[in-house]
Amino acid sequence: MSLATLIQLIFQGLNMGLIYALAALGISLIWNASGLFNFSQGDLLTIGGYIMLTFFSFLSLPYPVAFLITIVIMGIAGYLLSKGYFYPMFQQNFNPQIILIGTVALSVFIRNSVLLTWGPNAKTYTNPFGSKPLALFGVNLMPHYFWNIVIVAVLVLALQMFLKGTVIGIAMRAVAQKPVAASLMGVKVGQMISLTFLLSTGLAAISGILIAPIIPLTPEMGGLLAIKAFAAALIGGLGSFGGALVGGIIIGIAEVFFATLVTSTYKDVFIFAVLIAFLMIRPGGIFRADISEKV
Amino acid sequence: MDRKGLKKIIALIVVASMTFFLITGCSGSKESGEANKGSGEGKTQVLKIAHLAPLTGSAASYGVQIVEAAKMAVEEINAAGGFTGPNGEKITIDYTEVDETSNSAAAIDAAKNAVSMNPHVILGPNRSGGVLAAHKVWQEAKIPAITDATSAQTTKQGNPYTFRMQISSEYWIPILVKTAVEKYNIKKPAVIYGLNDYSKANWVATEPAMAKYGLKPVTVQTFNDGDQDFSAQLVAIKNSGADSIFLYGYTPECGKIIRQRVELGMGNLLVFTERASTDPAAVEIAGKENFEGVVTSTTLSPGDPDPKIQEFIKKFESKYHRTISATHVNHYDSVYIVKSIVEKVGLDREKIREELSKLNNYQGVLGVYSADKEGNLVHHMYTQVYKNGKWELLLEETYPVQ
Amino acid sequence: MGKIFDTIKNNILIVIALLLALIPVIGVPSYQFYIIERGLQNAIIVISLVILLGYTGQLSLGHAGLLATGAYTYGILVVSYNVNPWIAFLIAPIFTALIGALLGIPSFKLTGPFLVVTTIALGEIVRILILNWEKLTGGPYGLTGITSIISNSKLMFYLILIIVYFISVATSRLSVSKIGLAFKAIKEDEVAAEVMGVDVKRYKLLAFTISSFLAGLSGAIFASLTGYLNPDSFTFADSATFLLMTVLGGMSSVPGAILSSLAVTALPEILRFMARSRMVIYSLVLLLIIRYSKQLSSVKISKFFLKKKNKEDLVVGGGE
Amino acid sequence: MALLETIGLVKRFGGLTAVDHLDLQVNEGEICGLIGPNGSGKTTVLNVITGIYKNDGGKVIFNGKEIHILTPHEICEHGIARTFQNIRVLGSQTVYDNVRLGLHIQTKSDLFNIIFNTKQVREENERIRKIIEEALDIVGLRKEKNEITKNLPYGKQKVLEIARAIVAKPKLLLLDEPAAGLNTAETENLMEIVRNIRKRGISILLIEHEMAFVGGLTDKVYVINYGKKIAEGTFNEIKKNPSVIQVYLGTKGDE
Repeated sequence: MSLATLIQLIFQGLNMGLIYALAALGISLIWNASGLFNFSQGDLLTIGGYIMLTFFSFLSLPYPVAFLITIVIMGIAGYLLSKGYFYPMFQQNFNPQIILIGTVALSVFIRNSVLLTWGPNAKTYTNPFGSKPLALFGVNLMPHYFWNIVIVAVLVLALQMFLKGTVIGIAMRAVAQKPVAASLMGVKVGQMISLTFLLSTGLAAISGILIAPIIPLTPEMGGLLAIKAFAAALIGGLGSFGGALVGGIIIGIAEVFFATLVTSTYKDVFIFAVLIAFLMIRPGGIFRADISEKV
Repeated sequence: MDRKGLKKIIALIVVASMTFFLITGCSGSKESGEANKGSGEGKTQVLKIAHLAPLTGSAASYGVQIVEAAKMAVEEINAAGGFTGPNGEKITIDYTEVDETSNSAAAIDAAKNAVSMNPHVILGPNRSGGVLAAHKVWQEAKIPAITDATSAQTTKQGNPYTFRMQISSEYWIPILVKTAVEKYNIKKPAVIYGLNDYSKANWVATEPAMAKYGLKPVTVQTFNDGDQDFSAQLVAIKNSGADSIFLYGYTPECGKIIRQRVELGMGNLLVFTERASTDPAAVEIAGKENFEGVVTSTTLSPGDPDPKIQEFIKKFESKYHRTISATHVNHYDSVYIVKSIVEKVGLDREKIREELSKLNNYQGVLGVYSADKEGNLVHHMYTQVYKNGKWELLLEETYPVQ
Repeated sequence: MGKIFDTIKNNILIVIALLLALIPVIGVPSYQFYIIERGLQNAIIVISLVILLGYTGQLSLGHAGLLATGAYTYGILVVSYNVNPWIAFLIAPIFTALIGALLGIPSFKLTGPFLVVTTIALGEIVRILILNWEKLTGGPYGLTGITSIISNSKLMFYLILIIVYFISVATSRLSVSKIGLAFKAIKEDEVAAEVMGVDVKRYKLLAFTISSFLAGLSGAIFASLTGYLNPDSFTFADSATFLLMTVLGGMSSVPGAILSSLAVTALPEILRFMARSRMVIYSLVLLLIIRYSKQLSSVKISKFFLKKKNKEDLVVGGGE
Repeated sequence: MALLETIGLVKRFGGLTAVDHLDLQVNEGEICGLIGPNGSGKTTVLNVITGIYKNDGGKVIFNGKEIHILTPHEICEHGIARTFQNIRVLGSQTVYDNVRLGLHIQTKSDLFNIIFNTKQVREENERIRKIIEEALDIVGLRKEKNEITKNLPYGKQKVLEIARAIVAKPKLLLLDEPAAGLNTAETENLMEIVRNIRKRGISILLIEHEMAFVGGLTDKVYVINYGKKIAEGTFNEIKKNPSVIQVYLGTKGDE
């Protein structure tokens, strides 16, 4: 393998890896706040992409405006989803496994609603970062590769700062770690969980917006993406933002290298086998997650 | 027994009867269409068509297209007050779409549902898996079914009731290869195909077609439906020194691969692909500029100057505000084929089947149809190239019927 | 009057079985008949999840892979090796049980989403292997020409019904037995179970093995009913549907599992009149059922099926 | 001869040594107490003996056999049963089934017999029913037999856990703060139950902060602090031990 090929593949893997990382980030966020593993994160991301499509492509709003509107709509949707659906189940002490299945059903619902609303055809919109590759020493790189790295890095940093540096963020973390103590301290637990959903769906919106020019939107696209994102979140360490990032990148790169060096047919089998082996050896992931407390 | 216990019993009965009667209950009402079956002259009769299509699930994009095309034909016929049967009776079409959920097991449910409506003809299912899973259902009910873009396997099951609106890949792939060799002078083809029955069958037909010209694929790559990144496969193709790519898959993947090849600096590699890539969605996904020079084999070319086809394209696009794709056109014709047969033999399923199997040089709106031994109906093929944002016809060939 | 109700209540399985046994007699049309057959076939895999999730508390989203293993084992034996269908019908669940036991091993260490994602991964691995092992499985073309265990459709229906009935009775007996109690103890408190002498690993393995056996059995019946197998019938979405059926049935009630399997199998068919929006409505119904599952199961239907002493099992939200 | 013996037992959590070279002995027929201030490592000792934690050094010998290499369920089979500081009953099961769990190792029914509900299973169920009812009589829960456990008051759940432990026919019973959270009457009742259990030939090692309870029951008491043994002897002896008074009784006011 030539050096150029090597660099090319690393960038390709990184590109997909960041997408997995974004979805994994949303999963970790909700996990932290509520101990809920959100199986519908991939589909939330899909719907974010479609809303952007509506405002940017169909209604021809300027990119930044459409971007903002999408995030706001998705954020509100996430907040309402938590307030109206998930939080009441927490409150009534539902078996966590049932709430988890609720997210699976939500994913089926989103997929079919998208199909009904936007139709089955694959949709895409103009890549705002340009659609011509830059050729450097035999390596072809799309401008969005670099932009996505920057945006994801900024997002991760901003999230960290928000959770560690603001009052709301600290309250959220308190809820995540000790819900009972937090509520005794006057933190509104339901409000905080709902806010976390808001953050997470907002994040899904951003991911969807970033992905749409790279991956055409289809109602089903969230499925396979989500499974990789689960793997990324678990390998990185559930609940850890750095872990989501590292896990996503590892999966993206491992996948493309396995497909190149061994076979593309079994690349998903390889990823899943690695995941299982990894969990058996180091159940907490790279950035050890606390797996004993929450279910 | 206290009231609470009574409530429980009621709940039980409700649940038990709900599952029981809701399932059995919906059968009775469907028979009504059949009331007109007797050949009362002068009376209006109803030709029942049930269309099995993947309206939801992963293949939904095809489902919508074929249903639109078939509906358009039905609406045209009914708007003209139906047509006249062999005994002078007026016949209108009752058309129902049945969702087969893009899933083989569900196709059996859907086919059983369709059969329970007692149609004269079934259209679809659209996917080979669905046909293979469900073909016994319409065979047992003795209802002829005209399927669409399925693999050659579907008409090789020895089921005389299955007809296929698709040219065998054993026919069109040699034409595609011939075009590639003779017009584009390719030397080192690479092949990439999706891991589904349909695309796989295309690859199987490709190997011998290439061997005829003494060519052997320099590399063969595969991908899974729903994959998003193809760089591993494309880099392998690049490293193999290929000068061209033969691409078989469903529309979204075809579009993504055609685009990603440009993003990886392989835009100079010629692409020879199939009718899935003629779907406007493929062009949209790939981007017009990345589609330049792509050669496809298809059953309808928007670049065909034939006025009948141009008129149809206009009609379709003004009705559905959507660019036409080759995938749906045959379903438009299939309704007309059925109409023409019923005009001749009336609403007898067995006679309809017989006529379908004898179909010879039927001049459809969009092509000429003849049935072969296995029940394949389409025998006309176009090869086209995407140039300056438009499809240009390269050549037209008709497949001899055995 | 009250006595009659009590009799029904205590013999609910027999009542359901007798009601279902009437179906071939009254001559239900082939379509509805087939849906009921599929519903019963799904009931077997849902009961397998009742044992795994309802009793033992282990969540699997990979059961479609086990269903596929059973279905393909039966299909391949019958089609490629000309094995007698009855013998294939015996081998399929046993082989699936062996594969499924592997699923049990991660459960020693992993819980919650960690285990769930592992089961998804294993289910997907099975599906991709089937898709690509073309010589054996027919790959994307699918496996055609599978002969049914019994060619007479009415007899086939009774065979399925007898199997479902036997499994239901056996599962109910298992539930109140030493093994069932060990399963429930693992679900509620692994440490307490272990300290009281329950070999937790062994019993988890047992739960996965029994569950996989039933999933494989369901798969063999599936292959027998459809006569054709394609990997697209065994996806993650199918695993999710089985799980939803389990939750709707009250998670640990066998009669509940049977009724919910019948209902959820029939639901998309019943909703056919809604055409394109039917899957939206279907998923919306499922969402609502989950949201109100606590109320549903503790107040009404499912509670009915439990003997008094097990009632609390059903309060699906019964704490951790 | 000692029924249970720990020799130089060590358990560490990271840098913290929770149990530090501890030597204990419980003789057959004895009731031993294990006391010490909060966080002194008492429960950790029980967790190591029952195999929930693996020890980092030393030995646990039970009935002449090294049991620290065994898993908890194997240790249970060897004849050690226990209760927990924070009750670990199966809340959503009945009282009856909770006790039945204690009979797990003595129930012989296998899958085949269960599925076909053979005579063997039916006879065994009958036999088990008698044992369970007898155990419920000892702790006075016969009336609540079919109650769902989490609906019982705290005190009854505590004695239920004891009933569950004794049906396992242990040679040694470990009780972790059995009297905590009980009122005076309940404590009196509990002492009576414990004495009854001893009469059945079961030796007992108990952790307790309630000194009247310890004093009224134990033959011998071990006092530990920071995982180290600081005194042993009868209750009356250690009561006078100056180091015990210093580290332990000084904190008595907290109780």
